[in-house]
Amino acid sequence: MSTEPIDLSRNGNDVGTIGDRLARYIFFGCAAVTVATTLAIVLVLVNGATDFFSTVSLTEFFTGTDWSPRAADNPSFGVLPLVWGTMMITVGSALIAIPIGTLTAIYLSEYASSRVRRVVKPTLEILAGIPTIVYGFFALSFITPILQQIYPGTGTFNAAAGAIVVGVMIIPMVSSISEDAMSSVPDSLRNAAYGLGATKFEVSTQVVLPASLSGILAAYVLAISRAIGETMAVTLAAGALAQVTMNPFAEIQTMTAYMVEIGTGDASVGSIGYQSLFAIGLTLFAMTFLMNVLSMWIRSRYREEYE
Amino acid sequence: LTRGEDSGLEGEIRIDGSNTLRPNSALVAEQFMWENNRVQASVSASGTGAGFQQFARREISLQNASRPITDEEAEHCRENGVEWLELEVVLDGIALLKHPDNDWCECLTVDELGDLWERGSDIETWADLEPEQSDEEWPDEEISFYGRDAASGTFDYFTEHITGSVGNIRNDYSGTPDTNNIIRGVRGNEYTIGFGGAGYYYENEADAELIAVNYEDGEDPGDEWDDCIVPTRESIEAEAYQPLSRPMYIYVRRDELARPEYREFVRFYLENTQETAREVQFYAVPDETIADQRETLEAAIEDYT
Amino acid sequence: MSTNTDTNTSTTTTTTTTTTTTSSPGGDPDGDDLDFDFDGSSIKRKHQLGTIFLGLCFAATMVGIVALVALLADVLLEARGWLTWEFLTYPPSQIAENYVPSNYGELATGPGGMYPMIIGSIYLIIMTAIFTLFLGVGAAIYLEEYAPDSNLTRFIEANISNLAGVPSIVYGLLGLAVFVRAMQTGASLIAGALTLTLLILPIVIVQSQESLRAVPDSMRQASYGAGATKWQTIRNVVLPEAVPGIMTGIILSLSRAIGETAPILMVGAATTMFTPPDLTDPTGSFGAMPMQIYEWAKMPEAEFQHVAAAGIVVLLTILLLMNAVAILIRNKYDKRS
Amino acid sequence: MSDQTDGRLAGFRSALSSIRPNANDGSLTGTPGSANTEPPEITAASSESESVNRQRSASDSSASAAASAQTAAAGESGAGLSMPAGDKPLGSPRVDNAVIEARDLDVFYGDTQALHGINMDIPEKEVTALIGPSGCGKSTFLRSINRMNDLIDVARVEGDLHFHGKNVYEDDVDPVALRRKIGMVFQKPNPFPKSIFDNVAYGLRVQGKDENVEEKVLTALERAALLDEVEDQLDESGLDLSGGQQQRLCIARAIATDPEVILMDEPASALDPVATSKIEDLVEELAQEYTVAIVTHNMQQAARISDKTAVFLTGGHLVEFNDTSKIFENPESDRVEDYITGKFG
Amino acid sequence: MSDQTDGRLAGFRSALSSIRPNANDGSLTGTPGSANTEPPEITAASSESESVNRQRSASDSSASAAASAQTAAAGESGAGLSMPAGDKPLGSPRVDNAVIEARDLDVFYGDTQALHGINMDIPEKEVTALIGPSGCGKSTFLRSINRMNDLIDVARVEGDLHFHGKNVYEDDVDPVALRRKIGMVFQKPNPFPKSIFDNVAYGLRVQGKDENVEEKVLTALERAALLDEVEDQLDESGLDLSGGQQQRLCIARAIATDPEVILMDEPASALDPVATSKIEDLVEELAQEYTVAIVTHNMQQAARISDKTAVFLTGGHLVEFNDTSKIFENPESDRVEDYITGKFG
Ligand SMILES: Nc1ncnc2c1ncn2[C@@H]1O[C@H](COP(=O)(O)OP(=O)(O)OP(=O)(O)O)[C@@H](O)[C@H]1O
Ligand SMILES: Nc1ncnc2c1ncn2[C@@H]1O[C@H](COP(=O)(O)OP(=O)(O)OP(=O)(O)O)[C@@H](O)[C@H]1O
Ligand SMILES: [Mg+2]
Ligand SMILES: [Mg+2]
Ligand SMILES: O=P([O-])([O-])[O-]
Repeated sequence: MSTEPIDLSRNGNDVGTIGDRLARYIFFGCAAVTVATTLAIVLVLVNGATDFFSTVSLTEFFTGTDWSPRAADNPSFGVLPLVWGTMMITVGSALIAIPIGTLTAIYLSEYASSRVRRVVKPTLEILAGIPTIVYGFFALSFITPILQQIYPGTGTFNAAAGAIVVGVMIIPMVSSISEDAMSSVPDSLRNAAYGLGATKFEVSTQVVLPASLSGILAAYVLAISRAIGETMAVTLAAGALAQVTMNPFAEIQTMTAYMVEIGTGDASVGSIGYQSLFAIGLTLFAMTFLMNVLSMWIRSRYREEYE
Repeated sequence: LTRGEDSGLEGEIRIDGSNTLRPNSALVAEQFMWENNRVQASVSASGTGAGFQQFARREISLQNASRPITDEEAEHCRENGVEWLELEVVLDGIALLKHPDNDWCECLTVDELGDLWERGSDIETWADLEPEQSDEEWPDEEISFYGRDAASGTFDYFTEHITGSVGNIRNDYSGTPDTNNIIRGVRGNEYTIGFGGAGYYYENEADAELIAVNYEDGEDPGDEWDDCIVPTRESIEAEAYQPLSRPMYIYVRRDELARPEYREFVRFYLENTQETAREVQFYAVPDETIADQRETLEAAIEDYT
Repeated sequence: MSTNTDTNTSTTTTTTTTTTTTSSPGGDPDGDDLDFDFDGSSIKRKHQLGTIFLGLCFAATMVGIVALVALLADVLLEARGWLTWEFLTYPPSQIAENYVPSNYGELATGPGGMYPMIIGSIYLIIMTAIFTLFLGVGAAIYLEEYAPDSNLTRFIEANISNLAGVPSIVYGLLGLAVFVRAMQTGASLIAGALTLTLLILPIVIVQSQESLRAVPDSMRQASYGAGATKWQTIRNVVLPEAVPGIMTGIILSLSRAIGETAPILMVGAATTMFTPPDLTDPTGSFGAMPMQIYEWAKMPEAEFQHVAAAGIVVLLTILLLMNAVAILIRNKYDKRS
Repeated sequence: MSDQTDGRLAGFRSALSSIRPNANDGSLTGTPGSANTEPPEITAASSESESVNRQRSASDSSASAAASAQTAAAGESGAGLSMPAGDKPLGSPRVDNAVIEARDLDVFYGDTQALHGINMDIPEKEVTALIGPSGCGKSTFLRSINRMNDLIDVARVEGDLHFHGKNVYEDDVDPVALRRKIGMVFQKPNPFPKSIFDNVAYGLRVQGKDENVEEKVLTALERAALLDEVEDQLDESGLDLSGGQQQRLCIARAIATDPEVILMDEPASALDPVATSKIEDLVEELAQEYTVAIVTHNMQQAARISDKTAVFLTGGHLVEFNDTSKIFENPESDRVEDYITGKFG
Repeated sequence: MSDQTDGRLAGFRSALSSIRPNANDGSLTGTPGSANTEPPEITAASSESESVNRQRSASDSSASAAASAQTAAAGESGAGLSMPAGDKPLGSPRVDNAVIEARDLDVFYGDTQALHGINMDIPEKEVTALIGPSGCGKSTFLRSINRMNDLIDVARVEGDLHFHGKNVYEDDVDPVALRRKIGMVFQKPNPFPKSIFDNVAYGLRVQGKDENVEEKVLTALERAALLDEVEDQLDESGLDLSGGQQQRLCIARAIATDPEVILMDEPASALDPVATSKIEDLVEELAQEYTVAIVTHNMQQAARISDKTAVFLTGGHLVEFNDTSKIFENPESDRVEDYITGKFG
C-alpha cells in the first residue's frame, strides 16, 4: 500500500492551477499600475517642464518675484509670488488646524467619554469629506462677508478666507490621526504618571502628547501637504493675483489656483503659458513629495516603542 | 428622462473655445436641444486658443472665438485640411467699473487708461491719476485693480487696445476668470477700478458704476455721441463705444455641414443669436451682418449636399 | 473641620512653592508628621490650569462642529426655495429666470436643472468604481497575499503612500496629458473616470490591504489545509471575508471622487449638456455635478449663487448617502465579527 | 499648624468610624457578635491616636478570636462557602501602627461587586503582602488606596479608607495630592519614553520639588539598586533597559518623590527569576523607610518578603489577615490553608 | 513511469539517508559508538522497499537499544543535556506500514532551527500521537508533512519527507496536490463563515470533486458524529455552533474529500471536557479508515487514543518513538519518563 506510486506533480491535478498562476501576474499588474502612475506623473511633468525651462532659466523661475506669464512683450516667470501665495494659505491654515486639531484630539482622547468620541470623531471627519468647491462657495458667501465686517479693508478675494476654509477642512486630518496616536498610548503610561501625583492636565500634555509625538507630527505633515495641494477652495476664495504681500486680507494666487486658471483658460498647447502649467505642477509635486518623505521619516525615526 | 421634442435629427456636436462666448453658444445649444432632443450639443470652454487647436485637429466641430483666427492657427487648420466659415455672432463691450461711491472719476481717455494699466505704471493712487483740469480733488488713496485673467480673450483684447500690446498690464492687478468676482471686487472697496464684460455690469447695477471712455484717436462715432461714452446697448450695437467693443465669432467646419443636424444647428444659431446675445449680457450684431452670413452659410451648405 | 477650611484659605494666598515646602518636609517621611495637603490646595493653580486647558480643548472641538454646522446652514439657506423636483430632472440653462420655481409655468422651454450632470456624475462614479474595484483590490491582493518581503514590495508600498499625497490637480494634469492628449480619448467620460481612478487608487489599495489583513490567518490555513490553491483560497475565503471592509473603503473613496472638481476640470468636462452622457460611448463628452456648480458659481447673475447652492445641496446629499451606505455596511460587518 | 492637629486627631476619627455601624450595608447590622457592635466607650477616648489604636487592637483580637472560631466551624460544614461573618476577616486585621485603614470597603465595577466590605490595616514601615487567586480583587484593593480606581469609569467605591486617619473618599480630598503621598509600581514595567534621568525626575518636577533634582534622582536610583548599572547612560531612553531594570527604574521613579507608602501590584510578575530576586531584595530594603503594600501571585515571594499577609479569595472577600509567619504556618481558615498549599486557586 | 520507480526506490534512499552522518551537526561526528556508524551493508539492499523497511527496523532496534543504554547513562550524569546520538530517536522510529517517513528533517525559522534531524515514520491507519512541551516543534513537524510551512515566509526545510515513498520536498511536487491527500485539523476550530453545508462542501468544491456533493457532505458529517446535531440547520452559519461542534465540523470538512492522512494539531485544546471526549472517540473511529497524526498537550489523551507516540523535547529533538503503551509504561529515555510523569516541562 505504502509503495503505491503517487502523483503529486503540478500538472497532474489541474483544478484551478491555471487560474492560480494567472492570478499572480494579474495582481502584480494591478500593483504595478501604481508605480506606472508615479512614473507617468514624473514623466509628464518633467517633459512639460523641460520645454518650459528651455525658454525660462531656472534662476529666473526660482528667484524672480514677478509672475506675468502672459505678458506679450516682456513676460516674466518668477514663481515666488505663487509659492508665497501657497505658503500664506498653508501657514495660515496650519495656524488654524494644528492648534484646534491637536486640542480636539486631546479632548477626544483624554477627556471625552467614549460615547461622545464615537459621535464627534466621525462628525468632524465629515469636514474632510466635503468637496473643496463647497468650501470655496462657503468662503465667498459666508467667511469673507464676516471678515469684511471685522476688518473693512478685506478684499473680496483674500488669503485669510482661503486659509480659514482650508484650515477648517484639514482639522479632521490633524484631529483624527492625532487622536489615533494618542489613543494608542498605553494606559500604563497614564497610570504611571497619575501614580506619581500628576494631574490630568499634566498627564495629557507631558506624557500622552510626547509619547504620541511621531503620530501627531505625521498628522501635521499630512495636513500641511493637503493644504499645499488644495485647489478649488483657494481658487474661489483667495483669488488670482500673484503677489508677495504680508497682508492676509489681500488677494493672492496659489500655485494650484494658477493651474486652474490656465486649465480653464485660453492656453494653447505648446504656448509658454501651457508649459508653465507643468513647471508649476512639478514644483507642487516636489513640495508634496518632500512632505511625504518627511512624514515617512518622522514615522520611522520616532516610531513609538512602549515596551 | 427625455426633455424637449424629437425632430428626427440625431448626433453629437462638440463645441469648445472661448470662455467669454460660451454662454451665448450654450444658450443657443440649449434652445436647439429643446427642439431636437436627440442631438447632443455639448459646450466646453477651454479658451479661444486651445479651442482652435482642437478645431484644427477636428476634435470639435464648432469653435467659439472671442477674436478672429490668427495666421498661425489658420495655417494649422489648412495643414489638416480643415476648412471653415467665420460667423460673427455677438458684440461685447468691455466696461470699466468703479465703486458706486466714487463720484470723482467719470470719464478717462484711452491714453490715461493706458498709463494707468500698463506694466510698471507708477500710478498708485487716484490722486496720481487725477487729470490736470479736474474740478474736484481726487483722493490720495491707493487704487486696487481688477480685471479678467490673463488666460482670457477679454484680457488679450483689453491689453491690446488700451496698453498697446497683448499682455502688457500692471502686475498688481487681480485677474480672475469670473467677471462676477470683478464686480464683487469693485463693490468691496471704494477705490477700485476694474474691467470686464459690460453685460455683467447690467446684472449688478447696484454694486458698481461705469467709467466712460474717451477715444480721442478713434473715428468720430457721430454727432449723436458725446466724447465720453459708456457701454450701453445702443453705444455698443452702433459700435460707437470704442475701442472697447468687439465682435465675437463662431467657426464652423465646412465638412461637418454634410451632417443635417449640424446644418440645422448653425442655421438655428444665426437665427437666434441676436436674441440670445442680449439674454447673456452681450449685444446683438446688426441685422445686415446676420443676413449676409446666412447667405454665405446657405452657399456653403450647397457645396456639401 | 473648620480649622481645615481656614488652612485652605491661607494656602491659596501663598505661592505654590512655599505651600509645597510646608506641606512636605523634604527628606523626612516620618509618619508622625501628618501635615497633609489632602484637598490639594497646594496644587490649586495646576487644577485651575487644568480647567482652563479642558475649556480650551472643548472649545477647539466645538470650532470644528460649529464650522460644519455653519457651512451646512449657509448652503441650505442659500439653496432654500431653489431646490425643486424640476431642478433634479431638467437640463441646465443659461438663463437665471429658468431656475426660479415661480417662473416654471410661463417658460418657453422648461425649467433649469442639473439632471444631465447628476447622471453624468453617477456614470463617472460607476466607471471609476469598476476600475478601482479591479485595480485597487487587485493591487491590495498582490501586496497582502502574494508579494514577498522584498525591496520591490517596500518600494511599491512607499510609492502608494506617496501617491496618496499628490494633489488632485496634478492628477488632472496627468489625465490631460496621458488620457486626453496621448491616448486620444478626448475630454471624455472615460478620461474623467480613469483620472479619478488613479486619484483614489492609493486610498482604496491601503484600505483594502487593511481589510485583507484583518482576515484571520486561520481562515487561510483552513482553506489550504483543505487542498485549495492560493487563488481558490483568496477567492473563496479571503475575499468574501474582506468584502465589507473593501466596499466601505471604496464607497468612501468614491464619495471623495464624486466631489472632485480640479481633475475633471483639467481633463475638460463639458459645462453644458442637455442630455446625460452616453454610457455606451465612453469617448463622448461628459459633464459632472462639481463642474456645473463651479460654472454656476462663476455666473454673473446673483440668482446663480442660489442655483449653485442648490447644486451643492444635491451633491452633498448624494455624498452623505454614500457615506451612510458605507457606515451601514461597516456596522453590519462589525456586528457579525 | 492646624494640619498637625488634624493629623493627631486622625487616629481618633478613624477609631470612631471603624465602630460606626455602616449604614450602607444592611447585612452588617444584624450580624451578632460582630466587631462592629463593640461598646461605644472608645468614641469617648480623646487621647492620642496611638493609644486609641492600641486599645482598639486589643478589643479586636478578642473579637477576631470569636469570629475565627465561628468561621472554623462553618468551614467544616461547607468548604468553599464559608465566609467570615460580617466581612470580618480572620486573623488580626487591626494593627497598632496603621497608616492605612480600610473600613467596610466595597468596590463595584458597574453592577458587579469586586470587593466586599474589606476591613484591614496596613502597618507603617512594614511590608504587607496581598495574595489570592486571580480576579479576587487584590489590584482593585490596591488601586482603591490611592484612588487610582477614580480613573476607571465604571468603578465605584463605598465605605471608608483612611490614610493617617483621613477618609480619602471624602469630598475635600484631592486624589492628586493623595497620590503624591502614596506612590505606585505597576505589574508591567511602564517607564515613560523619556531618558532614564527624566523618568526619575518626572515625579519631582510634577510635584514641584525642583530643587536638587539631580541629587534626588541619583539617590533614588541608588536606593532602587539601579545606579551602578545605568550610571553612564542616564540620557538614554528608559525603554532601552531590560525588563528588570525597567521595573527598578519604575521603583526609583516612585521613591524619588519620597512618598510615605509604596503600593506594588505584582511588580515582578513580568520578570525572570534573577530580576525578581533583585526586586525582592529591594522591597525588603525599602521597608526600612517606607510603608510597602505588595500584591503578588507568588506565595513564596509573599512568604519571603512580607511582614503581614492578607489573603483574598474569589468573590472579593478578605479572608484572613495576619503576620506572614502565622498565615503560612498556621492559617486560621481552612480555605486559606488550601490555597497556600496549592489545593485550589 | 519514473515516478513509480522513484517511489520504489524511496525506501532504499531513505535507508541510505538515515545512516549518512549528518554533516551539518559537527558535535555529533565525534560521538563514539553512535548509531550512525552502523555497517553500510544496508545501502546495498535494492529489494522492494517493504522488505527494506523490515530489515531496517530490525537493525534499528538493536541500534536503539545501544543508544538507549548510552543515553540512560548520560541522563544520570547530566539531566536535560542527554540527547540520543545522531538525532536517532530511542524506541523504534521505523515501522512496517509507514505512509510518511521523515528522514533527517531539519526545519528552520530564519536563523533558528526548530527541528533537528527528525527521523520517524507514521504508520498507516493508526493513530500516531506527537507529544512534548510547548515550543518543542510538534506543530512545526506536523506542518512540514503537508507543507503548510510553505506559507510561513521565514520557514525553511532541509532533509527529506516521504509520502508513499515520494519526497514531498522535491521540485515537482505541488503542495496543493499534497494537501489534497493529507488533510489537516487545527488547534482552534476554524470553520469558514459560511453555512455548515458549505463548510463541509468547501474541500470537495476546490478539489473539483463536485459529484454527489450532498451525499458526501452528509456522510462526512455522519462520520464526524455531527450529523444528528446539525441535521436541521445545514444552512446556518458554521460560526453559530459551539466550540466542540465547530471542531467536529472542521474534522468533517477534512474527511469529506477523503484524504489518506489526517493531521490534527491539538484539536481539542480549546474545548471543554465533554467536547474533548467526543473528539477523542471520533479520532479512534477515524483510525479505522485513515492514517491519523495528532499533536496533543494532554498526556492522558495521547495514552488513550494513540497507537504510537512520538515524544519531542525542547530544542526540536525527537527523543523517543514507540508504541504508546511502551512509551507510557516503560520509556527508554529517562527524560521522557520525567516528562510523562510531570517532573518537568
Ligand atoms: N476595569 C474594570 N472593569 C470592570 N471590571 C473589572 C475591572 N478591573 C477589574 N475588574 C473585575 O474585578 C474583579 C477583581 O479584579 P482585580 O484586577 O482586582 O483582581 P486581581 O486580584 O488583581 O487579579 P489578578 O491577580 O489576575 O491581577 C475581577 O472580577 C475583574 O474582572
Ligand atoms: N512562524 C514562526 N516564525 C518563527 N518561529 C516560529 C514560528 N512558528 C514557530 N516558531 C518557533 O519554532 C519553535 C517550535 O514551535 P512549534 O509551534 O512547532 O512548537 P509546538 O511544539 O507546537 O509548541 P506548542 O505546544 O506551544 O504549540 C518555537 O521555538 C517557536 O518559537
Ligand atoms: Mg491584578
Ligand atoms: Mg503547536
Ligand atoms: O475664453 P476667452 O474668450 O477669453 O478666450
